[in-house]
Amino acid sequence: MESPSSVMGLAIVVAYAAIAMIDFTYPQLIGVENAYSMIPDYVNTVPQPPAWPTHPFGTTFPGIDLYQAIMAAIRVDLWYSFLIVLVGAIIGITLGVLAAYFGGYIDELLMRFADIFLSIPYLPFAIAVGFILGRELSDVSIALILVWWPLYARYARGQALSVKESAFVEAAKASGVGSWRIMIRHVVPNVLTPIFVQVSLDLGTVVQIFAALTFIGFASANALLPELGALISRGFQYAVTAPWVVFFPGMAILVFAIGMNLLGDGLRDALDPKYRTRRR
Amino acid sequence: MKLSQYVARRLVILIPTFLGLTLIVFSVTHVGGPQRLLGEYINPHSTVPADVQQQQLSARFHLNDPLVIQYFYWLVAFVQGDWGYTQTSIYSGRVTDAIALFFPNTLVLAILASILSVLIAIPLGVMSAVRKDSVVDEVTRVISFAGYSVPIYWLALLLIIAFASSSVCGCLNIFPKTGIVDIVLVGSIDWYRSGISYPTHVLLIDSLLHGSFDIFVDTVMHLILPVITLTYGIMAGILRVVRSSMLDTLNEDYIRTARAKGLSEKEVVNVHARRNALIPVLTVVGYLVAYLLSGVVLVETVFNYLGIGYWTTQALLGGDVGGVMGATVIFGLVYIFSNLVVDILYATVDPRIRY
Amino acid sequence: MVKTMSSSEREILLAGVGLKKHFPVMKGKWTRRAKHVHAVDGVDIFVRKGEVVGLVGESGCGKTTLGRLVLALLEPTEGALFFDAPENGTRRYAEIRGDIDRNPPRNKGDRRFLEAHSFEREFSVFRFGRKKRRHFRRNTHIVFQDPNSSLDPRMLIKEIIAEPLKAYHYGSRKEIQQRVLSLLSQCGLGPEFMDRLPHELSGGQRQRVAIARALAMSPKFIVLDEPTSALDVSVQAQILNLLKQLRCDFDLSFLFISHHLVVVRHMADRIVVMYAGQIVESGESEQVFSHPLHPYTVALLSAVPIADPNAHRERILLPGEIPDLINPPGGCRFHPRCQYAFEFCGWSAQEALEPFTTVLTSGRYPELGRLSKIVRPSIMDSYNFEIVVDGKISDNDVQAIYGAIRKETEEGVRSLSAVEEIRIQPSDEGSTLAVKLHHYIDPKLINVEGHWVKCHLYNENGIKLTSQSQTSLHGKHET
Amino acid sequence: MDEPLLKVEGLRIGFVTRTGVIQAIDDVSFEINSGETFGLVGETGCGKSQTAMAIMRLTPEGGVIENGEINFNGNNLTKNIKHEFVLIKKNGQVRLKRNKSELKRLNTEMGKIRGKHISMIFQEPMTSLNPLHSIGKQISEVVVKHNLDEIIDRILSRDNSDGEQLKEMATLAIRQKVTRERLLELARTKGMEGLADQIWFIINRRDIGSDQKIQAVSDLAERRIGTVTRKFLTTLKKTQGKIPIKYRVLSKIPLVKNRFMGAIVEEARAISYELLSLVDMPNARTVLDQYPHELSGGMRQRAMIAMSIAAKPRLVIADEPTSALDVTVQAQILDLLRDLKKAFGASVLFISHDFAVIAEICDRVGVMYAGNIVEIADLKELFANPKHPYTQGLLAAIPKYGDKRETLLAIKGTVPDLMHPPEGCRFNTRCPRAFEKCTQKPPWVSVGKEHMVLCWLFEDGQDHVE
Repeated sequence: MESPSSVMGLAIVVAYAAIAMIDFTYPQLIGVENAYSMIPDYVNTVPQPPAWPTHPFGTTFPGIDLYQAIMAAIRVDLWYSFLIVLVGAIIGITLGVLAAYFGGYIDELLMRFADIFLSIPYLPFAIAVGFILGRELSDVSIALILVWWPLYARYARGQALSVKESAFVEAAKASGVGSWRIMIRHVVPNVLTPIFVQVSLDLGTVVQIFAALTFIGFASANALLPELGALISRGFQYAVTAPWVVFFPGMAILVFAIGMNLLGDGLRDALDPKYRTRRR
Repeated sequence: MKLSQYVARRLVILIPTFLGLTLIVFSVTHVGGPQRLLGEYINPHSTVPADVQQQQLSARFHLNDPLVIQYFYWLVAFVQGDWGYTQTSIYSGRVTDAIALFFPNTLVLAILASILSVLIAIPLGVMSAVRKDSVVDEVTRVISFAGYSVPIYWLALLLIIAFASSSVCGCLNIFPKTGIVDIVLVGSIDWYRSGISYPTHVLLIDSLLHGSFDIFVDTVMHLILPVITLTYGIMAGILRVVRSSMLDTLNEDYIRTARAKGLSEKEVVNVHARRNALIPVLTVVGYLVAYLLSGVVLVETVFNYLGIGYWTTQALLGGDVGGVMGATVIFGLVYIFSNLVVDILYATVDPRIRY
Repeated sequence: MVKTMSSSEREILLAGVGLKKHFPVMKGKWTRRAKHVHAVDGVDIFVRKGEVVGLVGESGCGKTTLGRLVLALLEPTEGALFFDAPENGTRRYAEIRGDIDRNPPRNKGDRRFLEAHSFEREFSVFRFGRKKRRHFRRNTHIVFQDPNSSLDPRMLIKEIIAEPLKAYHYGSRKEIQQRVLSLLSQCGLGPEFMDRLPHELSGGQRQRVAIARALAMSPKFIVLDEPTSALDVSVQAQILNLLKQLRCDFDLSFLFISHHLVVVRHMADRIVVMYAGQIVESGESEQVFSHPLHPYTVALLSAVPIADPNAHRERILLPGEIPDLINPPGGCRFHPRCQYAFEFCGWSAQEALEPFTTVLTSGRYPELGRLSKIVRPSIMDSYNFEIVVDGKISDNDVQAIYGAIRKETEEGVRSLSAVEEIRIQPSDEGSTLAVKLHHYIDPKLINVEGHWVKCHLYNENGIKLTSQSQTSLHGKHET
Repeated sequence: MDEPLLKVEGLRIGFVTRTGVIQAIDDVSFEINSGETFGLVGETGCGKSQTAMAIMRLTPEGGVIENGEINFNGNNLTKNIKHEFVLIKKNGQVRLKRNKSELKRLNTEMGKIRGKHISMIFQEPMTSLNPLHSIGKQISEVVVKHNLDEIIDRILSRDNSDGEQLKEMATLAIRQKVTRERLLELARTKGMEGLADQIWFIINRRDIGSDQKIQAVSDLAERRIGTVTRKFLTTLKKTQGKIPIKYRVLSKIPLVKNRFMGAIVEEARAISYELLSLVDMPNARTVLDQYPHELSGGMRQRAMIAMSIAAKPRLVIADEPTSALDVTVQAQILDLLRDLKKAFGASVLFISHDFAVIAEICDRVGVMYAGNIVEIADLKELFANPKHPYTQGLLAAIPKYGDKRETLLAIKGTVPDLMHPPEGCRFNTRCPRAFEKCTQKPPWVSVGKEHMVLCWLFEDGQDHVE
């Protein structure tokens, strides 16, 4: 955890979190006038190049200040991604641990059920689900939760099973601890740690995919909602004539993803015994 | 037990998964209710009023029966290859025809990308693991890191800006922006009808078969940017896995043994480490395929590349049932079977697995 | 001192009767084919109050599984477990079981069955309900081999030790605190360890913590599963001393599982030797060590290295290794490696065919030279196999074969001792040697010279049989 | 015993971690004479395995030989360790930087020694064998690597041997039970010394009768090779295994390759088979094509041993070879090692934590504690009167076979943390007889014939009394 790269990752993530928080409380602090909807300037709808201090990142169609839009969008993306991973993880862990706990048919059933969700690559799957539900951001989130929980379920189940076999669980059993209590006191805590790492690794990915979905046309329902992917698709036609309209929003995603990945790697190295140096 | 039996058993195990897939697809088509489903069948110019038409059609398609029955009818039709119609900005007609048109293109893109990425990623990953913390390693890690952090569609856009337009520099405006081939070239050619080339449906091959190299070259030019984008994305993933797996392998006891035998580092890596390191890589290929196919959707969308991915996004926007359904099915099948292949491969290369 | 007190008159605390545990094995990733590892296969074991029973055997002989069974941490495939049950009742039950084995009843309604079942239903731990089980658990505990994995890495030492106390609602937080402190000090650890995590402790200290946890509810019976195997010699001594101390402080009963015979001898009053899932010998530790009876025990003891360069004793090197327990050898499971094994020890056609053919082909016996062209050997059933040899065979050839076989047997190819008779059958491509083997008999645990042995070399009267008397006694003759 | 085969002097090994350097080995010196078995005994983390790896020059990542000299059979294995690495210290953190070119040179040099002159047997036969390679492949690998010339000799001299000669040689050999040497010169007179080993192996087989043996020997002459192969091999023999330019390409092309390499691979396989039967591997023929996971622990260890003797090394390092095995199997393996040692006359460095095993097999013993050798003595001497308090403590701590003691004498405390070892004698924290002087670095004292001890108690040669 003390490696410079992971520290940098932490810094990036903290910065983004800070932006999101500020944007949530006092958007004016970072010069965002309206945090909930982008303000078009219909006087000059053509994208303008970056100009300090008025439009540090330039503007995009229809005359929206990119800087403000991105700042606001960061809050939206972070919030939804976090929601997706969290809910997905909770569902996954619960079902995975239950499967491991009961074993037998319930286990089979749950895992087969999870397999169904894993039978289609995540993006097409999300599209399909979105097609059913609708194209609001909330629908996108649900779609992605559906994509994500089976992964956590599998992972959690695997971890739980290995912990269940470990000697200290057997010792607890011999100590007269009830099997349910064993699950709560021993198995779950020992499962959570690796899952936590996984979550932090996924958060970066989820932000990407979330934006990707909005890019291919989800959430076009309310056009002026600040969202990074939507911003890029908004600038799509202007990409060649006015590169900045796609460049800056993409940058925002890229940097966050990098930060999250760095942090995740750091965490894994710190928590994974395999990476600890062993001598005999 | 013989391999054939193993394969058979795996196929049997696929059945529930496949049924699950059909369930999802079924819900895609039927949750929207009859209006959405029958949109393409209703003829606005007919004398019969629309709602009446819908009544008749609903009856014809058993849409008034309980869902279970509907599912059954649908499944039968589905298995018989009657997949309904699609109506999107890029294609309207039978879903099956659309697939015949789009799938080959997607396949070309995906296969090229995966081959390329494997060819690059494996040697690079092995090398960076062997020369841990060297400059090579550092560079490789940065590359792979950027690779799985970058939004792939954004990368595609940047490439277009850089190499398919003069916005950076006129001299770099080398490649065509979008599409699979310049329509002007294929406009009046007998073996290229309504977007489908014959006999193989793969323009890349057909153009060579008919010896028209200009078309071939043009197709290649159209392929380069999408392939690069996709390759980079997947390559990064493989690179990362290969490297870490190779590092683990190099810490194994049998590597120590190999060194104690007096083998040179080269022999140790080539004979003892590499194969062992690549086997665990196979286990994550599933995720990589998922990534690949998802990437295909985005890349195709950005490059307006006439493939399943582009089709499905268009269908999504246009609220077209057939397109989404067809694409979902295809992606699902490809994904399932690629995983099957990986499992079988895994069982054959590793003597420890008694299948 | 506990060891000096003859433990035989103390009453039985725990008794397992006819314990069996067969683990299903998945052959491969996807198959659910029913194959079983016969980890423990029909074991009777008992532990008296305040007694240390040493359970020895090589890895994979099922001693660990047995350890789990007697704590009901595993559900057995078969068998009953009695804890603090009326002693004569238990004895009676064991008798009935043995009787049933010897001559199985025709119908389910057999009187012995009913009696046995009623007793089981009342006293067998495996039949207990939740409440009675709790009581049983409360009085038993276990200490594992590897102290690193047997303590939850993310729990404080005090939490670990307090766990059983909490589970049985020992008392208020304060009382529990007190108890933990006293336990720590009993196990030679200071109060400063209370708030540490396992990985901050050395192996020895961790094992002390594990022991403290085992003692928490002051149980009567503790299973020690290789408690010192993961530790260094100097630390091992500390732990062994501690265990001895505790044992006579609290008059505990131990089941001391170990592959390290010298340690077991140091600790145990009584020894139980397991091989391939069965008990081959058991008895007072001194007796078993000073004159072992079962060939396996003899070999095992002779194989133990002695930390004394001047000690010289002839060593019996066992051929081969422990059989796989998925399909264990018939009869006495030790017979394939036993140097005394004879015709009734459990030889099957599969085992005898190969050496038999080598006798013909090896060319050690010129007189058999013309039989060395074997067309095709084939196994009929587990007692018969045939070998087709081209050319005509006469009776003197057969006699010659008998001779060769006898010679080979004496030279140590014991499987050939099982050959009962060889018949000649003319057949189209040459002539067939039809070889018939003796039917084998499963050995029973019998009392010999004050300890129990499971081996055909000894008969019910505890007389060691010589090779001749073996055959004569069973009223059979090699031709 | 004029010149010792292996001579380790003042060996110091440090393990570089972020926070500092761990003194895993500190000033270790010992000798191994040719033909003797030297035992290193000590508890976990005392550095016995590290010493072994240092001799192989295979110290694991992060470990460096800071000081000392290792001499093997006249050549110095630690020529310029000073240049192999540098320690970069900055703001409290230590980083290790190795000298790449130096490392390359070292590995090329050691490559000629590892496996050929010094070979190794490891503790975990399961993890120490490559799971994806058949046993045969893993053994023949060594043979081809180190004994290529022997292989070629065998093929060629078999090629121009003649059945009749072989036959009479075999009959002679069998009738008068000749020794290996005798057979060798017999073969030399007939000009087929290359075959001596193979014949020797055949006439020593247990599974077949003498006539078959003779038959088998004379059959050797039947196995001929093509002219192309012969030419290739003869040139290869001239160039000592370096593939000449004109063949370099050909010997890479798959199918064509076999014309050249096929014979060698075949022979290596045959030799591997002989080795396996030499270590009493049950049905060796099939084992050749089996994978490690298909064998039992004992068989794996036998395969390991076969591999280690493949190149007839001068020194075999056995690192806890029996610790993972059961008692009965352990007995088999120890027995095997004893026999092989007799047969090959190699020296053995036997590492174990178990005094009993050491007592079974060693001639001389060094006792290690926390990175030091604290006592070296002849086996009997050591057990008869151990001098160092630690040795005494250990011996007292083992439950003896059939001793009636109720409580064992345990050594109090635990092994010190080597990041900051205690001042002076590293045992002084646990030593029952420690006194003020023990905080200074103890001297090596000779307390009898070939009996050295690292302790202040014996400063003037005999036990000094407080």
